[in-house]
Amino acid sequence: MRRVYLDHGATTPVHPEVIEAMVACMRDHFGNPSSVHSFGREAKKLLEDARSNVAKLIGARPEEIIFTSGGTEADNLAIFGVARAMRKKGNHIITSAVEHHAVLDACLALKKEGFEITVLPVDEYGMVKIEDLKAALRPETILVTIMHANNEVGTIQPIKEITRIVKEHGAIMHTDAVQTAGKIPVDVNELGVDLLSASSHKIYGPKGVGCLYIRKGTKMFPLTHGGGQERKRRPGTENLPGIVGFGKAAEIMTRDLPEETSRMTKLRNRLIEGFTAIPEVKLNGHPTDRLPINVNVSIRYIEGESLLLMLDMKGIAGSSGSACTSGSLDPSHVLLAMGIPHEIAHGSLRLTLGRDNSEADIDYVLQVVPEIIERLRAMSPLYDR
Amino acid sequence: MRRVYLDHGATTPVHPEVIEAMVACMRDHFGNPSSVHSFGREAKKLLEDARSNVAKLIGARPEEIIFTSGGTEADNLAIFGVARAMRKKGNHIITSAVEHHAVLDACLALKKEGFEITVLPVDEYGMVKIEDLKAALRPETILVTIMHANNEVGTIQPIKEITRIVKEHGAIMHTDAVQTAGKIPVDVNELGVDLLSASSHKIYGPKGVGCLYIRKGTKMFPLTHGGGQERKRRPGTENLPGIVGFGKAAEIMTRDLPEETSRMTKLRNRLIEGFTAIPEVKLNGHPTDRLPINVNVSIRYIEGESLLLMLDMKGIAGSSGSACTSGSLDPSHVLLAMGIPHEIAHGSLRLTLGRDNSEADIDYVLQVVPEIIERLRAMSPLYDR
Amino acid sequence: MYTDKVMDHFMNPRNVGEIEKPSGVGEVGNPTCGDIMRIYIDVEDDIIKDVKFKTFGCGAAIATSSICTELVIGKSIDEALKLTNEAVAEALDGLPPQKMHCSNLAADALHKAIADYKAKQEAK
Amino acid sequence: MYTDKVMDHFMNPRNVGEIEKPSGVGEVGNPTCGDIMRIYIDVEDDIIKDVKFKTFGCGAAIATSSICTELVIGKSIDEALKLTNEAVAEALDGLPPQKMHCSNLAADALHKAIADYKAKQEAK
Ligand SMILES: Cc1ncc(COP(=O)(O)O)c(C=O)c1O
Ligand SMILES: Cc1ncc(COP(=O)(O)O)c(C=O)c1O
Ligand code: FES
Ligand code: FES
Repeated sequence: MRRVYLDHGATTPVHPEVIEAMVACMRDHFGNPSSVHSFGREAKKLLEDARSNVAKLIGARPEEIIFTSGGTEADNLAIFGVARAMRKKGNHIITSAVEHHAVLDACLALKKEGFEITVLPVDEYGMVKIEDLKAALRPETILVTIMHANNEVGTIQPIKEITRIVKEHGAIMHTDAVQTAGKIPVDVNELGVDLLSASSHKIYGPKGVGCLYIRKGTKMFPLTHGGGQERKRRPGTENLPGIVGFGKAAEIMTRDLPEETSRMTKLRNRLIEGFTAIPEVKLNGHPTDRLPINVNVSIRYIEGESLLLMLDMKGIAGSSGSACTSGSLDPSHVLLAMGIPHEIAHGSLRLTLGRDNSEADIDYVLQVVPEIIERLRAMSPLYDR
Repeated sequence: MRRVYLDHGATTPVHPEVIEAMVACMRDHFGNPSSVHSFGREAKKLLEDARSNVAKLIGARPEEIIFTSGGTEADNLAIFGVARAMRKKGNHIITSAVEHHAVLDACLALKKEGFEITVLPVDEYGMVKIEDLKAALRPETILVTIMHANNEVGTIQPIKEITRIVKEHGAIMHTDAVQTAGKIPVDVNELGVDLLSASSHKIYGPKGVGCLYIRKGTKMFPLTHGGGQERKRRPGTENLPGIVGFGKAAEIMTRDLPEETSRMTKLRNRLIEGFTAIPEVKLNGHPTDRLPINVNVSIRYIEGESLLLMLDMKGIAGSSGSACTSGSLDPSHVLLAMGIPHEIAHGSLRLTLGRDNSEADIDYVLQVVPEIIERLRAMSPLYDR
Repeated sequence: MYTDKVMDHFMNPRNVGEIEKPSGVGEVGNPTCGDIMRIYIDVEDDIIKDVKFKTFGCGAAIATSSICTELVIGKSIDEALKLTNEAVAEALDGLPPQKMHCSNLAADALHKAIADYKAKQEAK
Repeated sequence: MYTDKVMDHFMNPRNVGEIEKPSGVGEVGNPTCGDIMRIYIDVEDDIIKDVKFKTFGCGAAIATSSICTELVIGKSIDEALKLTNEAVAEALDGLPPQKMHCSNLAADALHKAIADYKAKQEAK
């Protein structure tokens, strides 16, 4: 059976060159980067080469990159780190209603520690409104954390403009760029942010590694304590094979970005056109300010999981809401925040493109999907007519 | 040049079967374990198989294993997790003076949050005394965290007895088994502990992955927040290749443990005999209750780093104190806690054996080392005679 | 995630549809997730002659709907009333823990349809 | 970690040893790490004719000791007094940041030896 993976927003296949680099690292340079001897020094060199490559991907300097165990830890490190270091200055944090749970839940946990959290609403496209941000800023605001692009609906936020306002106000700006770094141009200086999270497994690197960009001079506490690794901001023996893989992935993404972006955009637009031609199917997210890999549609009268299962039987892998929350029963908090009613949010489908997708994959999907939708609608008590 | 790696206490080479398993995972089963589709389900299966293998290594049930990014995170999760969850019950924590920095520094950080920390002293062999523990326990003691075996001097603590006392007292018992799980028999039920940390890269698995065993019913808070992975105790997309590698390593260690233990013990004893035959060289740590892989000696009149560098020029990789602290200038806190004077602690050498070491390696070391010691002593102003 | 039996009933659901002039109809929404099931029964001499369903819900919801119809066709309404959620889940060789709540949908809707039938009988 | 020049001076240190009847001796302990260096000088007409050292310390300590002796042999004591830690580190093509403190050892011990020589001269 043909297998078409369209869930690159959840995770990506590991690039063969990445696997190769990781194997070489594990086979030939297994030392502990903290060790004095030659095994250690070789490992250290690999670590620093990877750091340079990741820094380059986002226009940062290597010494501003702290490796973490993924996007989730990077988000938590940024938010808890700043909150605990800046507590004396203020206790107010601003975020948005469409953030990933790694950001939202970290903010909620801080609420229990006495911080005040403002969750900015979004418009029907999932976009934060600048006026809302301006109105929310207070003298005691220490941190604003708003994602670069949304993982579910692909909407890209105006981070540059947001950051300008936040910095003028004197607060620290963090952005979760897990869905953008490596997929669209990301430059920390162009954006102006103080902190930026990225993750390896969304860009053909291995799972379990990510990074936090920390602009020089940004005060923050570590989340964990121990050895002095990562400038004491993130202790523990470094995940060297993972970091080497991330570095290689970053190198490949930096190289291929322009070409892949335009290829993805074309495939994406074909999918969007195909889906929205089906009656009562609506695109979610911004029509133009959206990730080149992201398609998200609401298909009325149909429930998401059963749709995914039917697609899966045809070899097509998609998602409904984000993968991390697929264990949960609530419809996507992102779609609800955009004002989409409960049962329509329940019937959303996210297809996210990647390097391995071809025009033929799109043909196949557009051929298979209408039948499936018809079958499920025929079973639906909401589709009485 | 012959290269002899004798720093397995810092990290180990990755076993070829482990690399193979990781490559297969990355190449063929790259899905996100949380995803509904077949790619996700395949990944989920690998994740759970690995969990079973790791559970088996320490006699636990799979659902009691939480994967982390390493031993450091496991230690921090255990200590912060229990402290924050049990704060209402009490604010007293007991640890020992010879713990790894991941434990010691986590405890120190809690001190700043208002917890009281008792640091138990150790005897000349690095052993905690039961009377000291008994005297330190208070009604408000919520957690005792004492390592299973020390990473620097290899001394194995009487965890079973310690745990019995701690449990009778009604406190939670954590042990850092990073240096024992996979190297000597470890069984969570035999030991009786509530929490136990282990790390993959010390047992021929990849760096950047570890686990915390959490006995069913143990109350604790997570360190980070986000998706619902690892029973909400450790969110973030799972480090699948790392976890699969850890699982494979655990499987191999479970299989080879008895044989390797006796082989290591023989090599270790030869090294100890050879070193202690050199004048003014003394074994550190317990003579019998010690890790089969660990040799730690103090070589008077010599400083550790220059010894390591000379060994390195001869292809021999060892360490002086733990690798994580090699960036620091202080002599090992472990040796100091054992009552060894500053300048003797400064001249300590740790050689830690592994699967790749042979009798011939030991021959080579014992041939090369005396010359090096002589050379350095000839340079030393302390060696006037 | 799902057993083969669940997947079979999901991919080839039995008795999907409506009954033109049903003896009773029951519709429930699942309080946990908001999913919806409607069931139609055709009863003759207190024996369930035919059952049809329509479900808006997850894979487990569709599979439990399907097996539920199979389990009660030919049964008396008293027997059908004894059908429990557990029995439905068991007939599918089990459901994942987080999906146990889905099995409520079918039995509840069936019981509601029977109640509807009884109410109509009494009204006669 | 270390430059080739550091490693060369570490592996083949110049002027290790003692001088039988030195014109001056200086010994310092490094306040940062506790390492120790002792330097012997042989001075004739205020010119440093010979220098020997003994060091208990890290690779950087041994290498800086070694290069320091090379830098001052043949120099006048006034010139030798101008030798700075930075100059020593530079002569080794640099030291890693966390090892800069090690370079203090050599210059400090040398200055102490010169002071010892001067004190002895005055005592005569
Ligand atoms: C926007 C966003 N932030 C954070 C994360 C978490 O990253 P990771 O899976 O590396 O923990 C994800 C993906 O799961 C994401 O899409
Ligand atoms: C006793 C002990 N605990 C904790 C750790 C930390 O584990 P990891 O390197 O996986 O973070 C180590 C090793 O560095 C160790 O030896
Ligand atoms: S999740 Fe709603 S019925 Fe299964
Ligand atoms: S660390 Fe002591 S002199 Fe270098």
